[in-house]
Amino acid sequence: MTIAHDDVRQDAGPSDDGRPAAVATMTMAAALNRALADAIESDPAVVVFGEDVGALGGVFRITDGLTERFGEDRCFDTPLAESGIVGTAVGMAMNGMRPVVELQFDAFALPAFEQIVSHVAKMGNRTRGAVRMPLVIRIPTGGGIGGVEHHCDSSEAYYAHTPGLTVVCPSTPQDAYSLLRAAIASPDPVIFLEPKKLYWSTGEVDTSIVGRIGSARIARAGTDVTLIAYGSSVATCLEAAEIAASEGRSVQVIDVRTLTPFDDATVTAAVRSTGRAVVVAEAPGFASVASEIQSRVFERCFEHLEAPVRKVTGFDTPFAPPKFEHWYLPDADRVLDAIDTLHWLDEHGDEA
Amino acid sequence: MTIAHDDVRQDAGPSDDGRPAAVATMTMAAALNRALADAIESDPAVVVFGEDVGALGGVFRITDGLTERFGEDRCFDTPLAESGIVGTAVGMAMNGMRPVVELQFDAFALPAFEQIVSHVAKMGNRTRGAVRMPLVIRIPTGGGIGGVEHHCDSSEAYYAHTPGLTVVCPSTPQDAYSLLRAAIASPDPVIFLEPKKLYWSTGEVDTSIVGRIGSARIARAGTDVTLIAYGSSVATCLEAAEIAASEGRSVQVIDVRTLTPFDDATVTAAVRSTGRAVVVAEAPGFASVASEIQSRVFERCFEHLEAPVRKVTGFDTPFAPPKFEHWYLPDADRVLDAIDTLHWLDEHGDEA
Amino acid sequence: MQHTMLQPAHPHGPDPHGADPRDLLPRDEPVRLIDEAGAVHADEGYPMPSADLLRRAYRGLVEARRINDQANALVRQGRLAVYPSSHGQEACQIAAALVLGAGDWLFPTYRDSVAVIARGVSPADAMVLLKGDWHSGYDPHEHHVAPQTTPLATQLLHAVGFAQAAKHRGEDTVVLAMCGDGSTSEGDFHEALNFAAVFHLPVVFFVQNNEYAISVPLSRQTAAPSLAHKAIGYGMPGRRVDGNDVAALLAVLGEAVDRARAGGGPALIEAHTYRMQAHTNADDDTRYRERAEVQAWAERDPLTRLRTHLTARGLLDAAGEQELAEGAETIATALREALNADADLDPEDLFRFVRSTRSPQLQEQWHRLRDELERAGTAVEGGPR
Amino acid sequence: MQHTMLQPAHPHGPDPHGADPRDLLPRDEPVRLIDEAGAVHADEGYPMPSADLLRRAYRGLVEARRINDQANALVRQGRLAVYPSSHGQEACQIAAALVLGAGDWLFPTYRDSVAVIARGVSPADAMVLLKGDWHSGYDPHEHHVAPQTTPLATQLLHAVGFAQAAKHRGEDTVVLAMCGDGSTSEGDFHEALNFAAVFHLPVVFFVQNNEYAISVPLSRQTAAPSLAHKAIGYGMPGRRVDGNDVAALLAVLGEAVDRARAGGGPALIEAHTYRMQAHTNADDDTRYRERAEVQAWAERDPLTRLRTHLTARGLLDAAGEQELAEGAETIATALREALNADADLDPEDLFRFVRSTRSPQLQEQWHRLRDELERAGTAVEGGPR
Ligand SMILES: Cc1ncc(C[n+]2csc(CCOP(=O)(O)OP(=O)(O)O)c2C)c(N)n1
Ligand SMILES: Cc1ncc(C[n+]2csc(CCOP(=O)(O)OP(=O)(O)O)c2C)c(N)n1
Ligand SMILES: [Mg+2]
Ligand SMILES: [Mg+2]
Repeated sequence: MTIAHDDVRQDAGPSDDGRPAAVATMTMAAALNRALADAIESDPAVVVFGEDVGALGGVFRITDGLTERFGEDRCFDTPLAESGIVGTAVGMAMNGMRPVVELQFDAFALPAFEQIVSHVAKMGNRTRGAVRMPLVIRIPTGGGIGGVEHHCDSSEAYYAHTPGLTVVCPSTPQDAYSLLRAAIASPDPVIFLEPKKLYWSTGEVDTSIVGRIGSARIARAGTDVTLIAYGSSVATCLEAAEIAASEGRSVQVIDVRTLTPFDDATVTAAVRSTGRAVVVAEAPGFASVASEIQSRVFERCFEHLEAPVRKVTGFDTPFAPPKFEHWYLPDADRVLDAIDTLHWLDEHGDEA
Repeated sequence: MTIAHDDVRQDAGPSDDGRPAAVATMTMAAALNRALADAIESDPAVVVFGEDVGALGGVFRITDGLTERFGEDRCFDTPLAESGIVGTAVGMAMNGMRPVVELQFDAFALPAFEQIVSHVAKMGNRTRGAVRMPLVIRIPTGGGIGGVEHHCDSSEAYYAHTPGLTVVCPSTPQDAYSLLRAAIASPDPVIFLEPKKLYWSTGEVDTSIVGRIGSARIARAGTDVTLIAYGSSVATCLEAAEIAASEGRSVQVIDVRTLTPFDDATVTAAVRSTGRAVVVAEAPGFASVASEIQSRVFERCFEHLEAPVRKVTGFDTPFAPPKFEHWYLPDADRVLDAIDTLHWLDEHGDEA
Repeated sequence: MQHTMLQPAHPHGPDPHGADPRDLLPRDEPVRLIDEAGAVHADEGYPMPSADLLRRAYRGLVEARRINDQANALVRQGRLAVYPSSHGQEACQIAAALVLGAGDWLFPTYRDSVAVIARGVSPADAMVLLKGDWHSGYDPHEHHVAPQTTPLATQLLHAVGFAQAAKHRGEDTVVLAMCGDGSTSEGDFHEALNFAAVFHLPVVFFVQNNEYAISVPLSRQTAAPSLAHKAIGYGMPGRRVDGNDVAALLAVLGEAVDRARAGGGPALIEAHTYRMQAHTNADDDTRYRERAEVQAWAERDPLTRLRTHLTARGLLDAAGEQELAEGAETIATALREALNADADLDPEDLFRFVRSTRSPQLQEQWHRLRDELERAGTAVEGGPR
Repeated sequence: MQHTMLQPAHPHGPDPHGADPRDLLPRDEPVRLIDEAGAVHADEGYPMPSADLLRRAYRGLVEARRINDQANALVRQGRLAVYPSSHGQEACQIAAALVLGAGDWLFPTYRDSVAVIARGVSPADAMVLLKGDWHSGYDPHEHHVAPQTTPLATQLLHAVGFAQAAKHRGEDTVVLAMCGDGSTSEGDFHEALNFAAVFHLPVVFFVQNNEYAISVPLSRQTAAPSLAHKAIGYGMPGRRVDGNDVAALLAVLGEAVDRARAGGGPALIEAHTYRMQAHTNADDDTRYRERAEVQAWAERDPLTRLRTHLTARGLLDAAGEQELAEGAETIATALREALNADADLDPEDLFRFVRSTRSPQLQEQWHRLRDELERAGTAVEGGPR
């Protein structure tokens, strides 16, 4: 696993096998659970709440054991009302707490949309910084788990378009841990999108690494074309890169990690170095984060581009029913098809 | 006023002065009011409701006189609850009505966001077309009227990103009339965004013209550069074009009119003809409709572009307080500045 | 003047007029007509439903239980993606379906598949959502059943709007809208009841209080004396009923439906019942409730109670039982067979229904998918996967 | 067992325990301590506030009225963009401010500028929003007053969360959250009251029922016997009070605050009052209400009533009146002068507060604006426009 240069490792001392004591292999779900526990432990202002986060430990078990370990005071169930969850989190943040709330699925975050857009995002600006909103809204996001309607949407565009919100979407257990810790520590409100499909993926996690919001990660080096993705699509891109490599094409993969603020520096430098780019994301493409990345890359790399920047996204349709999911979701083949359109020249310099 | 070739004029017979009988000069507000009245009159399934749309005639008087003229049955006030307004409209649409609801400002549409995204947009697809959603959600949009917080937002990106919704935003009284009639007649749900700033602008309206959803309009012919805009920004672009003309630059202006479905054909042809483009919109730029248009134009016109496509949008900040509005809103100068960056060549073919 | 000052200046909905608002409050005890031992529990306000209706209800309960069991089995066999069972709540499901006339409408949730089926939708069509073949498998207009809704409480508003349209046209449709105890905490619950009351619409709100919202117990949803106590805040009557007593449910829901049809406006009915199984197969209810609690409710099973009652009254015998069981088995077999067959899925369906006319963008996207599938040598028609 | 069946299985909030839930209902008549003629209207449940408190309240009313008048004048002069006046509702405004202790918090709406000022915010700072210089003009932590909120009912949830944090830390803060009659129809109203009751929090919900939501009369908001009847649906007490009787308001709100501080949980108080002027200066109230109705309420003016009462009791004389009027005039003058001065506005403020650290994107956008202003020769510091 590549760890971005600019994440800060806090020295936890080496363990017997030479690895830092804080390193262990775990699932993304476990990494998130660990991040919540560590945050609760290290800051008395942190409280975790939402629907079913207590005794049940969350429908995805991300809050498993927190109530048992830290008590109802620090992790508790609320009435079933998402605007209520986010609205009370706003009030708690006004009064010195750092609420971390869970909304069960993208579609079930929507009842809280007014609170998020009109207050979570704006309170700091409204009060000239006198009242900051150090709160985190965790939302399991995306498809790939065969879920029925309303359980597989990708709604990052709604949040990324809203000024004042930080939007984070990790793709590795390490980033899940480090960025959730960073999100909870942030004085600004963070929409923390957890790709459901990756909950059970595993990787090494060094809990001494503190994530830095706003920095993309080079997930794979490459020289011919740059793939830009986040969340579950990073794995799709890595798979495509692997196949492409076997066909002699060197594919670079950027994991955006933080959607807003966006890391233009890393992305622009990457695309300038290869001259070709494809943006990959699950969400419908129209007016999406993928469109934003595409247009940014176009504008900033125009002189360096050998071909139009392409994007591979979900269709502009409601998310597919379970049995249609494989047709809907971008996969490595679709990414490779897009790469193939990027005006490749043959050995004579003619377009292939 | 330019009327797009593909709007259909229904013959209303000429009047004394040779103009069709149905033509009159009126404000956009009056045109909208007229469209509502004509729709109520011509289709017993049409009902208008919302907050203050009855006796008051709406906070912008768009529903003025409708209750008096057609009775409480056809135009009525509801309790103060936006999710309730949209949610009941969904039920009415399921049961043979064509509800036209008013939500008072963009920010006050947000409580209805779940109903809009999870039901209005999806019901037709969910039921394999068995239950269509012939409803219209009217929202006065945008700034430029010195309104306080929550009264000047532009939220088209939220709707345009949502598959299943049609999003319309007129810039002339004629289109306000024709497109609102078309929206009400549409079997699909339409988010109808009315630029508040243009409510009192005037123009000729021919009520025999039936609008066509999904078609852009060439608002001004030009050969050097294409400006692409909708709603209040069309006027800004026309103003910039006028100034540019006086400086010898021929500027084409496209009024997008329908954000989704998007009229790629008109926009692509336009930009290919000039080789340069700027997209203009009031909303914050990140992951916006302007970004979408920018990326579409980039991708479809790549080989024809002399310079990167630029966009001029609102900042990625909450909408400005009234006294800051003039700094926030895109104006003709800002559009002209953007045009100036488009790699113009001097008479020697060097970049100017 | 004094009057205007002390009371809201404007006439309120027709209902509480003059009458004592306290009549809108539920009784202290839920209505019950058959006790847990199957004996008659007479009630002045609510007559016992006819023997015929009780027999029809019993058939419904037997079929309902069998459908719940079959669906659970289909989940285990991987033929259904998920199933939110109404095991234990079958009396509510069947009563909801039986109290409505043919022209009336039902607005169900994900948990109400049995009520949907009892209204006439075929079990296989009702399961399309849970099988994953599409988001909904029936034409709502055919059986007057709205699509089963997942976003909690949102369907209550659809029910209200539906009733409003019917009233607008002078039709006498009654709408029965279902939700769970947890859903009463959502803003849409509040807005729906309020709109229905203000516009005096024929909507019966039927809350199946099964004590849990996934893992969250009722005590985390409300501090009110009961959920039915919310009704007075909207100016409609609130009633509580034993949710495992189908006779009481038929009586109380039936009265609310009659009242609504007669122009009496909406009502809120809370049924006290219990979800005997986990929230869905994906849930683990041992994490949040004691087995003893579940066991105690098993002893109040709605089927057993009605069976005892009917048998005692001589309205049911072993032969009758046998016949009902066979009928239920036929339904289960048909469901099993339907779900064992793979549907012929067409990828183009992804684009067909999004809008009534396909946009150029959607057409372009479909063509890209079609080309992709052709390149991959997949039959475009799809087929089982 | 029987018990579990008939009542929710889980203990409800501590409040209705054992007690008769009907105690949560409001009385038929709103509480009143001074009648419209200024005479004492004794009430067993609520003692008359002390003479000293009534005198403080009267000073508040005089200042409140003067501030409302001044703000209206400033709108006409173009110094304020808009002003939602609380003329006629001043008793509610002043009582809300007076019942709170220094450590308590107020969560006001756009209409509650006078309450905000009565809590200590300077009139000029309170008007920053309405003048258009920024979205809010005071530091909430300085005077324990949340920003005045426009999206209806949303602030009620903030108030609840605020109280929850205080309770979490064992502080005895009480939170008073204000809203209008129309706002009670919003989903957030429901969710806020429910959260407060379930978590048993020290929040007093104070509804100023002024009969209208812009143009929409109360009869379109609810069919309930009163708005206070909603309280029982959450398991908290609901109370009605004469909203033009500051003595009754002080007594009823004061009791709710004391009860909340003592751990008694939340309460819902409905004050019956009237908005004497249009919704804002942008509104035309002749479109939706009769002048006679407005006139009738003018006769119940909260100032006049208290003045009559205090004068009759010898607690106020002409000299005292004169002194109060002069004090109010000083405040009005200061407000006028503050608003006549143009604020020094800095365009960079648009970017300063969006995030605690400016993002590269925001910095880039600011630089573009700065360059633009420099090119245009405008001083970057801005200045009045
Ligand atoms: C708006 C929304 N939030 C959250 C969910 C996730 N969810 C599905 S069922 C459920 C519990 C519902 O409880 P209740 O209303 O009591 O119904 P029951 O499942 O007990 O029948 C939750 C939280 C949802 N479907 N919709
Ligand atoms: C969510 C939301 N919807 C609509 C509006 C527009 N609006 C502003 S004030 C108002 C009426 C509010 O009435 P009420 O709650 O009775 O308060 P009052 O103005 O009478 O004090 C409306 C509809 C809003 N501010 N917020
Ligand atoms: Mg339940
Ligand atoms: Mg009001």
